Parts: sequence; C-alpha cells; structure tokens
Amino acid sequence: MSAIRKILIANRGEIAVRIIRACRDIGIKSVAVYTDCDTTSFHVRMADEAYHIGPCPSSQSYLVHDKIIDVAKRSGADAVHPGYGFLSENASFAKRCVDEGIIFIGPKSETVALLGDKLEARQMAMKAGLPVVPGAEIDMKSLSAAHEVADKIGFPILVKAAAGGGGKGMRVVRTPELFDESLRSAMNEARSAFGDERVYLERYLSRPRHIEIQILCDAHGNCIHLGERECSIQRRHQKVIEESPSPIMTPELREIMGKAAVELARACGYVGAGTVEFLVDEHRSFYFLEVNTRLQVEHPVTEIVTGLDLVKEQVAIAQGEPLKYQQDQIKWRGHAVECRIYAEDPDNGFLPSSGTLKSYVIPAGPGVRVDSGVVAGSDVPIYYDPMIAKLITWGKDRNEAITRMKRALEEYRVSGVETTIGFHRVIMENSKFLSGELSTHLLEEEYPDNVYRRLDADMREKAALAVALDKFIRERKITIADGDARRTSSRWVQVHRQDGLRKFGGSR
Amino acid sequence: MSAIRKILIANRGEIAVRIIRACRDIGIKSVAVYTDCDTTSFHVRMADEAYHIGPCPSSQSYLVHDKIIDVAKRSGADAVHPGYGFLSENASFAKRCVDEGIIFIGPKSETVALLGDKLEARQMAMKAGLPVVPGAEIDMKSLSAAHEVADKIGFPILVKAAAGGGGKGMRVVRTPELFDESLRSAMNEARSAFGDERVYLERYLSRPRHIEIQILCDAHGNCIHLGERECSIQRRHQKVIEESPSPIMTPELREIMGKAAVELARACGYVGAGTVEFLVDEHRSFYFLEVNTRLQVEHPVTEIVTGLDLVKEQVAIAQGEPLKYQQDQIKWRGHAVECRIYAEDPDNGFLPSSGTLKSYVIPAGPGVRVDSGVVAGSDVPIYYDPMIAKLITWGKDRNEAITRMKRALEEYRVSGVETTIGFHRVIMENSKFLSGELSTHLLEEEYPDNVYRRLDADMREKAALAVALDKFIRERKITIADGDARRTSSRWVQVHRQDGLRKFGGSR
Amino acid sequence: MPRYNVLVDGQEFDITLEYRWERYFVSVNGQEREIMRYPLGETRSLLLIDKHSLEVDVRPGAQNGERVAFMWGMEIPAEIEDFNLAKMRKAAGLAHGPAVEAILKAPMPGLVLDVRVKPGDKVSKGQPLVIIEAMKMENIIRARGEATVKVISTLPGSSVEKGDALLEFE
Amino acid sequence: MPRYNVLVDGQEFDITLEYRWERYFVSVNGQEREIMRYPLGETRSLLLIDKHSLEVDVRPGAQNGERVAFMWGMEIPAEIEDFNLAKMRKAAGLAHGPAVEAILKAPMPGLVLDVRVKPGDKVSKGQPLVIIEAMKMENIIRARGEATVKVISTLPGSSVEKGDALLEFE
Repeated sequence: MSAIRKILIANRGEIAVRIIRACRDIGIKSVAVYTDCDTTSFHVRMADEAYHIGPCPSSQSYLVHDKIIDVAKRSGADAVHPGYGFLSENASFAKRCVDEGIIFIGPKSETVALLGDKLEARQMAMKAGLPVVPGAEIDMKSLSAAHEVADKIGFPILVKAAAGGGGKGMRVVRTPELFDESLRSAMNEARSAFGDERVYLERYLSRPRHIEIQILCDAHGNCIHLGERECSIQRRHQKVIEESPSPIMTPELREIMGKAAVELARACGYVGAGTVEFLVDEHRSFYFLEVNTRLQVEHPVTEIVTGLDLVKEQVAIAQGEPLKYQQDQIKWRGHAVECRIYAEDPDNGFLPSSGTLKSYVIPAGPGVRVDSGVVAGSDVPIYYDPMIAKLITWGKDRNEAITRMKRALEEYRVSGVETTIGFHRVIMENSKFLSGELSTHLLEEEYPDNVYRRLDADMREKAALAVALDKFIRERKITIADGDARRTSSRWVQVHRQDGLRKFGGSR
Repeated sequence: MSAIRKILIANRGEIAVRIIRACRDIGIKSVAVYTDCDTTSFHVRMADEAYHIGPCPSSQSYLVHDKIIDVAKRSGADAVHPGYGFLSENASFAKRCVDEGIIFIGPKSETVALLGDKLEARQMAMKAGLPVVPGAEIDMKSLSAAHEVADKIGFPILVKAAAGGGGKGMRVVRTPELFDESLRSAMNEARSAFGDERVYLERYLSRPRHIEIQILCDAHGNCIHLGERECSIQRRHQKVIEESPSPIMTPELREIMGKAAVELARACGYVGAGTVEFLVDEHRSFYFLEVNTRLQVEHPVTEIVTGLDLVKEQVAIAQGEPLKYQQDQIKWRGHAVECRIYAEDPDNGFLPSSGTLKSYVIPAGPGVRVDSGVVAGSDVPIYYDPMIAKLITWGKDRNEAITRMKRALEEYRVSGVETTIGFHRVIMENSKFLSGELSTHLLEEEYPDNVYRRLDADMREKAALAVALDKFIRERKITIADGDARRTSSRWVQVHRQDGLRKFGGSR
Repeated sequence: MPRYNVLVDGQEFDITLEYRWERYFVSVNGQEREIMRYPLGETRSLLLIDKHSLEVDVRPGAQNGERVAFMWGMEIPAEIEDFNLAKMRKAAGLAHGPAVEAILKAPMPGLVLDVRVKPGDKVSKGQPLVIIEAMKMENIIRARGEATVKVISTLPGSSVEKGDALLEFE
Repeated sequence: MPRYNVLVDGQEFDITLEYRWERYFVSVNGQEREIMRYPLGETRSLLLIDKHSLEVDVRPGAQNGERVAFMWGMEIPAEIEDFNLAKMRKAAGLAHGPAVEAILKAPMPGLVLDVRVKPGDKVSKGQPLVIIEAMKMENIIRARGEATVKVISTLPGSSVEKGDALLEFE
C-alpha cells in the first residue's frame, strides 16, 4: 500500500482536532468537512482544507456517505478517518470507501459489520474461548416469549441493542413489571439511533467494573495490546471518567486480559486499533462485553501512560506498515485520568446546554493535556454530541494524577455555557472514587437522585457577592467608572516615570 | 521543620503561575504579589490570594525586600518562593527571610552568596576537582593591566560579570582593539543590572555546547542529579531553545557529568534544587561554567523526561523532607524540547513588543505542555521580562518532539503583540538544529545578520490577500454585511427544522 | 447605602455595599468584607475578596431579577432584589422570586417524542410527563411535585425550542 | 471592481476582488482564487482560500496605508493602496509607501543611555546612534543606511515612549 498524503476527517469537534494534530505530526495534509453550524468551528480552523457539506443535522451532513466520498475525491484525499461516532462503525461506509479506492482508517468492513452486531460479537468471543456475561437473545418475532427468557436469567436484567453503543438502546430492568415497557423503549431508541431494533438480554452484574483493553493489529498478522483503561464511572451508561491503569490491575491480570483480547482480535482477522471491553466483578473475574472497532473517546489515557500516539499508529497500519513494537516493548509509566467535559447542566438533569462560549481558558502546566473541540467564542450547537473537551492529567501515581485533575478543573475558565466541570469536581472529592473502589454503579449508588451539590457555603457567599457587586455597579455606573483602579494605575505610572528620570539623572 | 501551609510567590508571569500550580497540586495556599501594571495579570487570577505592592517598576515592587516580607507576614505565609530572576539569587533577601522566621525556598543564603559570585564559584569548582574554562580575574583597580591578561588568554575572549547571569554584563571580544570599549560597556551593564561592576575573563570556546545538570539535594546530605539539559541555542547569550536529553549525551558521559555536579554540590553543602552549567567542546570535554541556585526557566524539559515535579521537590526539601528517590530510581523517557516565547519583534532586532493580547489561544493535544504567563486580553507591560510563555513538547525521540513542536508553533493563535513564534518556526527547519549539531554560536553563525526570514511566497500571498480582503470589506461594509454567511446558515437551519419535522412525522 | 437580598442555591444573603478609596466595603450577613475589583473586559471581572482572588462573569439570567455567575467553570444562578422590596414581599407572605411555575417549559431544544399525560391528570413527583429527543437520546421531563395538568401545549413530533411551553398546570 | 496594490515583505501583489454568491472571487497577480470568509469577532476572521483554512486578524499599522496581519503567531506588516494610485505614483517615480524616514523614532519605550552622534555627523549603515535601556538590557539603535545627522531630539537620561523622535537626518 502506498503512503497516505491527505486524510479527510469525517467528523467534527475534539476528535476531528485530535486527528488533525496527528496529521500535522506525521506531515500529512488534513481535510475538514463542516455544516452551517460549524462554519467557524475549531476543527475547520485547524485543518489544512475545509469543505462545506450542508445543513446542521448530521443526517444531512456528517452521516451522508455520498457527501463524504465526494469531498474526498474533490480534495484528493487518499484516506478517510471517521473518528468515533458518526460513520466510524458503519460497515457499508467502510466498504464504500474501499470500493471508491479510498483507504478507510479502521478495520475491514467485514470486521466492522461482524463486531458491530453485538450478538455476533458475543458468539465470536465465546468461540474464541472468552468468558461472556450470562444472557440470551430474544426472538424478535415473539416478544411475549421474551419475558420468560428474562425470568430465566433473573432480575435485575439489562436490555441491550444488538447494534448498540454509548448506552443508546440500553435499559436496566430491576423488576419484572417494568420489563415490557423497558423492552419497548429500548427498541424504539435502538431503531431511532441505529435503524435496527434488535435487542438482547444480559444479567445485570451487581458491582461490575468496566475495564477495556486497547489493541493494535497490523495487516501482517502482528497484534499487541497496550494495557487497560478503567471506565467504570458512568452516567446513564455513558462513560464520564476514565483512567489507566485500573486501580485493581495486576501485571498478571493485565497479561491474561490482554492475551484474551489479542486472541479474539486474531480470531476476527482484526486489522487496526480497537478496544475489547470487559466487565470485571469483585473476584476479578472478567466477562467479554463487546469490541469497539474505532478509536475510543478515552484513548488519550493509554497514549499518556504508554507514550504512543494511537492515531499515528492507526495511520501507519492503514498504509500497510508493520507494527513498530513487540508486546514486550510496551511499557507503562505512571497514571492517567480523563474527565469528559460536556456542555450540560448538572443542576437540570444534565440536559444539554447550548450557546456561545463567552470566555474559555483551558488549564495547562505540568501533567495536563486538553483535547478540546472549542475555543473562546465558539458556539456549542444543539445538533451534536455536547462533549466540548477532554481533560486528561498524568501523575507518577493515581494520587498525583487526581490532585492534578482537581487543580486543572479549578483552572478552567468557562462562561456563557454550563458544563460538567463542577460535576467532575464533586467526583474528585468522592471517597469511593478516591479509594479506587469503582463500579459502573458508583454514580447511581452515591448520587441516587442525580444531584451533585457543587457549592459549599463559601462558594455560595462568593457568588452572592459577585452578583450584588454587579448590580451595584450597573446601577451606579457613572460614579464609579471615574474612580476606577485603572486611573490609579496610570497615576502611579506617571509618578514612577518622574522618579525613574530623577533617579537615573542622579546616578549618571 | 514543620509543613509549609502557605507560600508567597515573589514573582510574576509564567513562573509565578507555574509555582501556584505546584502549590495547588500539593494542597498549599498561594499568595501572589502584584503591581499597578499587573492588576489583572494571570498570576493574580490564579493565586488564592493577591496583595498589591506598588508601582510598575520592579525596583519599587518585586525587588523590594521590605514589601515582600511585609506581605508574607500579613498573609500568614510561612514560606517565600522567589521563582527565577528578581530576588531568586539574592543572598541578603534569603537571609532576611530566615531572620524573619520565613522559609526561603532555595539554598541557604551563604550558598546563594558563594555561588552567586561567579569568581568564587569558579574557585570552588576548581577545588572540587571540576575542569573550568581557561581564564583569569581582573584587578579592578588597575584596568590597564586587564589588556595584558586578555592577551595572555588569547582572543576571542569573553568578558563576564562576576555577579552575572542571563547574558547581562557579558561581552565577546573578537579583536584586541575592541577590548577596552567592551570591558567598559560590560562593567556598565553589570553595575546597572547587579550593582556590582566586577568582571572576569574567559577563553571564548570556538563551538561549545551549553549543557547543564539538574541537581536535587536535601537537608540530610542526600544529593542526586536528574540528568542534563542542552541549552546551546542562544541569542545574545540568552537561551531560547532547550532540550533534554542532549543529542550528544551518552549514559557514560551523563554519569560522569552528573557525578561532578553532585560532588560540587556536596562541597558547597548545597540544599535545594540547582543547576550546574557546563560548556562541552567537540571532543565531549566539559568545563564548569557556573551554578544557578534557583529554579531554571527550562526546568520543564527535565520534569517531562523524568516524570518529577521540580517545584514540588523544592517545597519538600524546604520543609525538611528527605529526597524520595535514590539516584538509580531516576529514569529518563523520550525527549523534550522547549521554546521560549517572547513578546519581541524578530524583524526589528528582537526589540520588546508591548501591548494587549487581542487573541491568545495556546496549542494543546498530545505531547504539548504550555507554561504561559498570559491569557487572552492580557497586557504585556514594558517593565518586565518579555517572555510570555514556554512551549514544551515531548516525543518518544528527538524527532517526534521536534515535529510536535512545529505543529504546536503552527497552532498558536496570537494577535495584538508580535512574538518569537515565527522565529522558532525558522529554527525548527534549520538543518544544523535538526541534525543535532548544536553550539552556542549556532544562531550567530547561521543567521549572522540577525535576520530570520519567516515568510515564504505562499505566506506572503496569503497575508496580501487577507489585507486586501480587509480593506475591501471595510470600504464596502453595508453591501456585504447583508449577504453574510450567517444568514445562509440560519436559512438552512429553518429548512432543516421543517425537514426534520416532516421526516419525523412520517416515521412515527 | 444599597442593600440587597441575594438567594444562591437555597441560601439567602443580606448584602450592603459601599464604594470608597477605590474599593468596595461590603457587609454580607453581618460579616465585613473588602473587595477590590478589576474589569477583565465585557461582563468579566477579577475580584479580590479580602485578598482572595476570584474570576467571575456575571450575566443576565432567564428570569427578571435572576443573574448567573460563571465561576470555577460553573454556571451559578442567583436571584437578587432590593432588600426593602424583599422585606415587603416577605411581609406579604410571598415566596422569593417567581411563583412556582404553572407552565412546564422545554428545558432544551429538540423533538417531542411523546406526551405521557392528558388534561385533568393528577401527577406526582418524578412522574414522566414529556419525552424530548435531543442528540438521539431520549430525555424524560418529569414532574417536580404534585400537580394537576390543565392544558397540553405540544404534540408528539413537534420541534421545540428551549423555553417553549409544553404543558400547563392548574 | 476594486483593485489594490499590496506590498508584503518586499513582494508586490496586484489584487482584484469581487463579491458574489456569498464568497469572494479574487485575482492575485493573475491567479484566480475563491475565498470564503467567516467573521470570528472583532477584527478576526477565518478565511478559506481555495478551501485552505487560515485564521487572521488584520489591524491598522503604524503608518497610514499600513496594515498588520496577525497570522501563524506572527505580526506581518503590509502596505496597501489603490492600484491606480500606485500606478500614478510609480509613473511619478516615487517609492511605494512613505518616503525614507527622515526622523529616527524610538522603536521601544525605555531610557536613553547615550547618544553617540552629533548634528552634522555623517553616519554609515550599522553605526550605533542611540542606546536605549529597556528591561536592564542595552539596545543599540543603529543607522539603517548612509545619512547626515541634522538635529538631536533627545538627551541621555530621557525617558522615551515608542515612536518618540530621537534624531533627525538631513
């Protein structure tokens, strides 16, 4: 395969920016696509070239195969990187790219199709000898029988979309009475999100951890893993905080889980970067969950502890290079934590908060990485995923990574749009989180009413003072402007100038 | 010694921000001081508390011992961190702190005094068995004899201030005729900068590298080194680009130089973080230059490759803790490069460029650290050092660190003030720099007229287009505003809304 | 001397302000504070409250008398009114701020998927009322307390903007 | 159709612009370019020049007819004038932009340490004229070409602002 010279990024937001950065680092040209809502978005400003592909809704822009292929051809891009979400796990788009002579940066379309079907992936994993969560399929033609299947598995039970991902089309059912409504609702959501209403059932583990293994496989049969990420901190089945290594990981368990992930990948003929997700119970037994055939949102924590750039590796694999590392060359250093920053209002059920970022200053300094999809002045449109940035910190150990995360969260300056920064500050003080006793149910157990009290008495008083001062000044504008500190400042400057002159004159 | 609970930072700009970040990471309160020019500066915004200490000139504010001590007492700070510059190597201030019962975060005042005098430091190094650059002192009472001394050492020769640092009071003299004027000028500058006109002479090496060793010594007799930094890229004796490791370093040479640095530190009874500077010639012979008894500007490159936080280590040492690491626990990973970003105009002899940062977006993403002293909207006052930020990149190897640096420099968005970002972009393409053939004379040899052509034909055309477009729009404001892209955007949105509604209605 | 009554996150503050010597002398619930204020452009400012540094952006809120303070990466709503007016209001037995909402407004823009109640229904706290789809996620708008539904103002399939009325209570 | 003559870093550009269909059709030295422009607030904008993304902030320069474009972290000065005026000017044998400066201005604020010339001195390129101290560094202002000093406008020990006259040539 020949070297890639120009990549079209079929995505927006932070992941588009992330991929553009990797393109720059490799020396490859980047092509962005944008909609009417994204004309001045950060990914457009960062890319080498940018093409307009239509109105705001992704169904009429970022998801339209023809439009993406058309821009790839017009711009002369020889590869498409789909990022995550949108077309990243769309097998027919992957196939279309290949048919059009464009490299799809991701696994082969057959692999995407196979593993994208959660039911088939589950069977594949069982065949490869991986343990799976006890569960069962549902005959979609006789839903009435589903109840019996559910009873056999036992409640609480999990309804999952076969085509699912990101918690969409997923429902936890705690009691038999709620089963029918949940099943219907999950199927509705699955149909709306994926155009595929098939669902299946799994036992709902009591306090599982979500631990996933990052894999890299080249086209020459080499396949390695880069260790794990723990993503147990989830809200509504959406990961919100991830870390690497997992607080419960041992070198032995990492080797076993890593090997299992690599074996499954080999069994599928996997080529590219991918993630094998597991649930791990209190006895450190692990169960296969699913395979994500794309770059994960949380990939930076792996990058930071291993020192690798996963997007660079994806590109190298896509252009046919063999892996540059053998398994025993992968070393892990320290600990990385990631907080996903969403434009959502934690005081209002985490509903999306759209608007303009009036000010936006990202944290920086030692041990801090920010992958942001916005800058000061950016609009946060309602049409897309409300995640505006990922804040990642590194430390020698978990404690240092977390204290740096607290500092970085404090440093963030955002106004105009509500974010989940305050929510993350609450979690960073949670004693279970701090002690590493994680489970995917941690948030719902610790915050059952979905309320995260982010203000203490001192903060409330300061907010009250700020608002009172603001009203006072607006109502008495003229009097005060005259005596503002700036005037003092310039008066001082003048005094100094004279002083300086005098002093200087004297010393010569 | 008891634990430090509150630190006064007797500095401003990026280093004050850097120290405040470390305070947050440790859980120590930070106190900033500020002048009339710094009322809204980033360090004031970042600190827990802030005290006004007078007019803009540092001679009436940041350098006034009484004012700093007064704020330390009023704020209840139990320690003072001086940063670099200002009071950081002022022995009498260090002593004053101790006398007042305040911890000075730095070596003992006697050590500061001893090593601050470059002549005494040189003698100390000779006593400890370190090789020094051939040179000689000058009897300040009979300057006429100095010429003879210079002739003995041989031209070109270097005149250096005994109290010097940062290139101040330093002159290269290439021919005997220029010696007298250079000597006088160096003495003038030294007197103005340090209040001490003593100078001495050193042979000017033909192509030396500047390589320095970072040391850490606790109050219990433990002393280790953290490897080297190469700081050969200098302009007017000012470091502008630093990296770690040095491209010519071998584990053996690192061990020898590291041991030499540690031995000198032990001989001085050194306690704290410090830097032993060396010149290294083409045969990898090294010569002692001086010891900096403070945190260096370029400390982040060491932090990134070792994984340590030097400010945290300084604080731990200052409160009497033993070092947490033994020499063999220090491991280096990958390569880090730092570019100092100055508000200076490379097209105008690097004269300081003051003003307001109309826009300021820092680079981010994988492998990028920015230690910035400003944010969007900040003023860059004329009174202080014009360095506004340090951009540091990490890579698996030197090549990856440099390609990431190129990308990060491209990403920087600054308007309102001219900076050295373009200058750094030129250096990042220089073949000698890229090949690692560094010397402290690289810049003057490669760019003898001090001109760094930063624009190529494509950039010139784009600048011309931008300016023409701007004039066109300002002169025809009304006609265009009406047909602006924003209107298109909202029209599209409406169309979509109807579409979406229709589609949705149909599918239910 | 101006005196305000401020409500933040359920806590009430009685605040008196005075401007002298280029700083603000403030009393908050009887506690004296000295504030320096430096503008940062637009509605942003840097406050030094008894020397403690704080960056804040105060902007108008959704309701009259409501302001939002953006600080520490958060949006903090506050209700502010003149202290004497608040005193009169309290004497009259009225609640601080607007009365309990009789109209349920869309908290976000999106598509209405379903309306789970009809006029005359008595609803209890937590009961699902309306389901709005945004970003392909179903968001369930639940009742915040007991009430009786009076009018339904939207239909499944409707596209709503933030703040649009969804239904009205009695 | 407006036509401009733009000088950037010694290179001249002949630029014609037209606005149609919500984009700019531009000819630069005979080469056709299509530009989309999206405002980013104040004087900043995002340009897509033949789809190539570029963020720029164009601001007034020190001289009349001079603009500075901030792009790629750099401040790039440009001189712009109407094409026909430039043609007339050239026909008259005049140089582009302001005539060679007769007044040496302080390139930065600081304290004048020394003036090394006196009225009547003939100076050659690179010769030190004035020494200004800023940030404790001596900055030597040198002659940019051959000239004869006419008037000295400053004194050692004076505090100068950027742009203040230091001396005048004949």
